[in-house]
Amino acid sequence: MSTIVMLPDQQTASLPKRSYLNEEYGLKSWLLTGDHKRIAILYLISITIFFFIGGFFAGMIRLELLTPPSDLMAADTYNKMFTMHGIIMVFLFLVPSVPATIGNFLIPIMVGAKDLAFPKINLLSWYLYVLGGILVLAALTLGGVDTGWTFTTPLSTHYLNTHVITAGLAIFVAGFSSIFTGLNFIVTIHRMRAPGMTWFRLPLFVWSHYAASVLMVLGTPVLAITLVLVILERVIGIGVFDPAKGGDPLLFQHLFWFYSHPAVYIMILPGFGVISEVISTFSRKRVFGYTAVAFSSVAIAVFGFFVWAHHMFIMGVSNYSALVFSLLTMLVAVPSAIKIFNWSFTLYKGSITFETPMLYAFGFIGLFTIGGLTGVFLGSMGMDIHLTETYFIVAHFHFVMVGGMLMAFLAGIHFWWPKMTGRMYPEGISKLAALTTFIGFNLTFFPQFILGYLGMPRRYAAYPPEFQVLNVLSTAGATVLGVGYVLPLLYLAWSLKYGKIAGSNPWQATGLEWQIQSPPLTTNFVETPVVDYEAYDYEWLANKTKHEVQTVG
Amino acid sequence: MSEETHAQEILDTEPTHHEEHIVGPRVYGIIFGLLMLFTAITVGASYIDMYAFNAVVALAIACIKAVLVILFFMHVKYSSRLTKLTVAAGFFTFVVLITMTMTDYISRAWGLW
Amino acid sequence: MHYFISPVLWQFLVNWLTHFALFPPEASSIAPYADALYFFLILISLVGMALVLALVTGFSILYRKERNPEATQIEGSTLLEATWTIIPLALFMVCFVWGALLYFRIYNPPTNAMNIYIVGKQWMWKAEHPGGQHEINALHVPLGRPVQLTMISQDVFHSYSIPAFRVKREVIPGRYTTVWFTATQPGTYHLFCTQYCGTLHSEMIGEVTVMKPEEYQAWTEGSTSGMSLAQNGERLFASLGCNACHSGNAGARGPNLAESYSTRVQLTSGSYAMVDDAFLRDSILNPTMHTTAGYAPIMPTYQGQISEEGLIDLVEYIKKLNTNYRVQQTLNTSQIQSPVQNQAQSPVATRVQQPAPAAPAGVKP
Amino acid sequence: MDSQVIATHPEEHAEHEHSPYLRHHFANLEQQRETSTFGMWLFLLTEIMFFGGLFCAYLIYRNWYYPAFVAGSHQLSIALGATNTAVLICSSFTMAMAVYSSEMRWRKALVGWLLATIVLGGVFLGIKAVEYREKWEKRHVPGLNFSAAGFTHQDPNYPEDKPLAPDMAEKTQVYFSLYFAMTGMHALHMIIGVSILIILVIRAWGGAYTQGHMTTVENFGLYWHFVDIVWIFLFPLLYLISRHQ
Ligand code: HEA
Ligand code: HEA
Ligand code: HEC
Ligand code: CUA
Ligand SMILES: [Cu+2]
Repeated sequence: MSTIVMLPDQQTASLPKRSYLNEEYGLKSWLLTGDHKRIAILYLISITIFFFIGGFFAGMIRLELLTPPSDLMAADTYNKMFTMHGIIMVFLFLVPSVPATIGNFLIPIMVGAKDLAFPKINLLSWYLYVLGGILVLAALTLGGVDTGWTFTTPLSTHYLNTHVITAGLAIFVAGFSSIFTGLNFIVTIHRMRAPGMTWFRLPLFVWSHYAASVLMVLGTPVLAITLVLVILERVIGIGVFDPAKGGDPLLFQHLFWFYSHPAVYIMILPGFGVISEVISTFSRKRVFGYTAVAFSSVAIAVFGFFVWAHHMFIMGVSNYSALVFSLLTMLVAVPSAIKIFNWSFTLYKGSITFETPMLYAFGFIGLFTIGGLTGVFLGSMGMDIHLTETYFIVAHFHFVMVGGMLMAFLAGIHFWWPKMTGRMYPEGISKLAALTTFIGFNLTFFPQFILGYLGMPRRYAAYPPEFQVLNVLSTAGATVLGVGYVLPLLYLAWSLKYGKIAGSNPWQATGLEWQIQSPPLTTNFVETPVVDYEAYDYEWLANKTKHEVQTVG
Repeated sequence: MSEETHAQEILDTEPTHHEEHIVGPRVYGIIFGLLMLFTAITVGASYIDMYAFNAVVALAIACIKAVLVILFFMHVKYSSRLTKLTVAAGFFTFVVLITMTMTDYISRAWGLW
Repeated sequence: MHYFISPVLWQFLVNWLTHFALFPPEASSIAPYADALYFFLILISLVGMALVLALVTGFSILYRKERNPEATQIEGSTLLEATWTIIPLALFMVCFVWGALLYFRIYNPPTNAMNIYIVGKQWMWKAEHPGGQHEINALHVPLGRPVQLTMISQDVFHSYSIPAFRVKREVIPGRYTTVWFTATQPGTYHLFCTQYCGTLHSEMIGEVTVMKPEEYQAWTEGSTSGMSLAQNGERLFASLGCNACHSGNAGARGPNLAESYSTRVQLTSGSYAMVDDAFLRDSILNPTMHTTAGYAPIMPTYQGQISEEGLIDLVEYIKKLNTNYRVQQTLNTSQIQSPVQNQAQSPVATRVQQPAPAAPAGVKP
Repeated sequence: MDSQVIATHPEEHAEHEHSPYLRHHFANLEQQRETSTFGMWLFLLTEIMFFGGLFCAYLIYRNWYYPAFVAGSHQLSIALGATNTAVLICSSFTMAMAVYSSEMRWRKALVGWLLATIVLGGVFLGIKAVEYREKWEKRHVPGLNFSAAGFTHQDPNYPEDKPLAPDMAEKTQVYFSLYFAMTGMHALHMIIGVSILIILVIRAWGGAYTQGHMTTVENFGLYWHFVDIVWIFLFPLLYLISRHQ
């Protein structure tokens, strides 16, 4: 069966007269909107701002580490730098990155609904995010925080006189924003599916967001209460984590990582969803083993709750307990492997093209595999003793978070940019940007694996001179990487006005979102769609297009 | 409109769809009485020396009370499978938190290091 | 890995990697084990990576649009999927078992290890040798002898890390943690604090010096403070009035502490506890947490009255009550006469009336 | 479906039977109701985990410092605690009845039951305040004015309680930290609940929730019962530790 499709003629296409973008005008129509698409755009703008703020701190970190002594800034300034970098990047950028922007925009459309189940709560969630962001900035301008993003007690509760409480509140508030997003997604996916949209017709993007939402809803409250306890301990000195009063500081670690390990899957699962869509579209093939990919997301979500103590192997947890957690860590790595291989085999007998989203997706596969496999190094308890708290970890999590999720985010932004704005991004320069980030990324973070094995500790403002060569490489890479991230900002902004008109389905993709105009109407669909085909059914699409060409053309 | 009815059909086959069930004052009254009774029992039980079982009994009674509230006051008994699953998922994760943390605290003294 | 390759090749490989600074020196008996696992992990990662790369690039070339304009739809393949579930699972299980073995090796000190105490505080490392040598941000250890570090923090979490030995352990407030190693290469190595502990975290560093046994002997003799830890402890024991109850006499209100170390005592709860360093420390600070069977919980708490160093002295003293510690300690300290040395033959029993020396080192002001 | 075709189609609602409560993005009221109830349940799920962290901490320290927990628990007034439990159960009953009245579309009854719930909630908070004040006077507030002195010698009010050794007495601070954290969080939920109830009463008086659309009352009921359940656990865990000793 042929799946060749004709692209609609781009030159003659014009932007639709009505869309969610021009339904209403004025700042108020944006700030009080209930439309999930507008909220997605609000999120997109705000997380971009915070990404660049976080990126600025990354730049300062790398500049300081150019030379061994702490000469550019004092040690406490450096500590504030990486703390702000970690907090902003994790809580204000990566956690909401794909779900709150792309997910927010697409999940209702993908399930065939007019909006998320609770539009007001969706808006509230954005306001909470902004409030959290403002609190972080307040902590920053008041003088900064230097706890590290992990808030280790008793350091954070008794030994620092920086703005720990403000930062704690910020994360508390931002956490609720993430809870509400997750809650909204779950309800929407359960209750708002269009007729005929059965669970196994859902795009994998929806599945992975479902899994991530479960983690948000069940994990984040534990972080919230932990932060409340930290704040109470700091403000009035109750004795829950304070060893001097009989508390156990390790309990803080347990509670913190009970959230923060699942949080790393909150950060990666939506990215998995993006990759499934992109790979399928550009190889024009159904994702190989749809069910396996869908269920591996769910498996990651469930088992993600059982492995948190692998962050505490050397911290004095019982050795036997460590054993159990290490074993489960190995188990939770398997579903990720399944996904990687399923994506690889999706290419098999496809008809592959290499547009920018696809390049980012390839980058994702390579870098996430490295990051994930080094996660297995860390999960192997004996090895973790040597590697923990060194640059090996820094490299590991940047490979999964930046090489993985950030690449996926960029893939997704490029992929759905035509849908969100109605215009194409410029293909040539965006390919260049993708390549730049890939090269810059490897140059920045690969040397850190070696540094880590050599023993260079993380969170060090000054380091022994023999580590300099690798650090210089890393800083050089970061500069390239920075350029790679500024480029999309520029050309995507440019394309808003000058980009080619995209038409409703520029990629000839099968998802419901591609069957409506771009940018979509405020109500997404003219009438409730009735779904009678599987996800990624390119034959259905080919027939449909033929049909359309006959009747419309 | 045919499309509309089609939609309706599919919605209706959703397994989680259910008829509204109104719980009356009689049931509420009975549950209320039971809850009060169990409160009295749990206070009384705490004055009896049952060695390690005091805590077990207290928690068991609390669980029974909670289940009564959940099933009847919160109508879970008459709710969809989805609601039941949701409640179960919450308690499951809670149990994971407790038990997995306990694996550490219980086994810390094992061995000799 | 060094079991499989010839020793010469192994040496070459290690030297080459060290020379290019891709690889820290292997200076402890654990290091080769850790590196072996590291190489194994790298190996499977390379295999996995190569596989994924081969698949992705191979398919990209074979099935690019120009070559394959028409995609063939495939549902999936249970057999293939099972394969790539089971093979990684099996490999990961190997990583788990291997890692677990290594972990227990690193965190299970041999019984004949010599003990050194480490106290971490913002932002320095204090090492206390049983012979009374004190070091700051440094550690001297003999070559070829198992050394156990018993560590505690005075304030926040720190982490004691010696990359060349491939060992590391968190140093926690309120609880002893231990780690051990046997140094195999003389030399000076980095000592890092690897848990973020506040402003000067990156300056909480030092040097570990591995010395040949003779040099080490000379060093211990040259740098003694004159009083072994146990001697300090003895003075503290007297000045804090411990011997009022722990006199060792039959009618004493507290249990006899001599010979108690490394035994199992029964607690009032009926369970047994091993008397180790942690138990001794805890008994002094939180006596009611595990009351010894047969005794009333009358022992006062010394929480807040003794510094961590003082506690270490006491622990060391009670430990040495096993034997005639004076004989032993002469092996570690030089022959300097200490004031208390000739005061009593039986270490515990007789010194109840001895006037307390003015503010011994370990007591908090 | 190509863009031109879509753009000329205005939004059409004509064929839906239209209820004033139906939000535009739902197909029908049934879907809307189920959706908000499910959302409420998910929110309660997060609440379970929120209190879950506290319960986890409680469990660990109770095992570690059992005597201190016993002594701390004996300082609480069982009469006040039991009364409060009863008050809260009553309020759950009145809340359930309010939902029932809403289902039956009895406006006055709904307002009455809601008011009863508010009163009971207020009584609970009042009693809680009395208890907190007593804690303050006894110097049992960790961090602010805590003193373990009361636990190291015989308390004439509790003749059966043996005094604790000083180190264990200090650990009562952990007990009271958890006591205040747990009951404080619970009280906070009560305060939020009562505030919402006040709004509900005003609206109900105006005739809302008794014309077939009572999801809000129902969902609030779920919240209120959940808060009740938390207390059902807090009561034995905090007040009833080994009263026989
Ligand atoms: C997006 C975020 C993300 C993701 C997805 C992961 C994924 C994983 N992480 Fe990572 N991790 C972090 C973010 C993330 N991590 C962060 C931020 C930290 C540090 C926090 C801090 O301290 O500041 C951290 C720290 C961290 C530690 C603690 C280290 C320490 O502090 O001592 C550990 C230990 O086990 C670990 C393990 C793992 C494992 C096993 C996975 C697995 O899920 C990975 C699974 C994936 C694969 C395994 C790759 C695919 C597999 C194949 C292609 C198969 C190959 C084929 C063969 C082998 C044949 N991580
Ligand atoms: C989403 C998560 C995320 C992202 C995207 C990044 C992105 C980057 N990170 Fe970050 N990182 C973390 C999460 C993340 N990081 C976390 C959680 C920690 C741990 C914190 C802790 O220990 O508490 C950490 C810690 C961390 C460290 C270790 C600090 C230490 O332990 O001492 C380093 C060091 O190299 C580093 C570097 C970088 C670099 C070079 C980038 C680059 O990818 C960023 C590139 C982007 C830009 C450069 C911005 C764009 C350009 C401009 C705005 C123009 C101006 C440019 C310059 C001034 C150069 N990060
Ligand atoms: C008022 C009397 C008293 C004083 C003073 C006292 N102890 Fe004790 N100690 C006891 C009693 C009684 C026990 C047994 C009950 C218990 O474990 O609490 C005990 C138990 C111990 C144990 C555990 C013994 C075992 O092996 O079972 C150690 C160790 C100990 N004491 C050390 C000290 C030290 C060190 C000091 C001084 C700093 C000290 N004690 C002061 C009464 C005392
Ligand atoms: Cu001590 Cu870092
Ligand atoms: Cu983790």
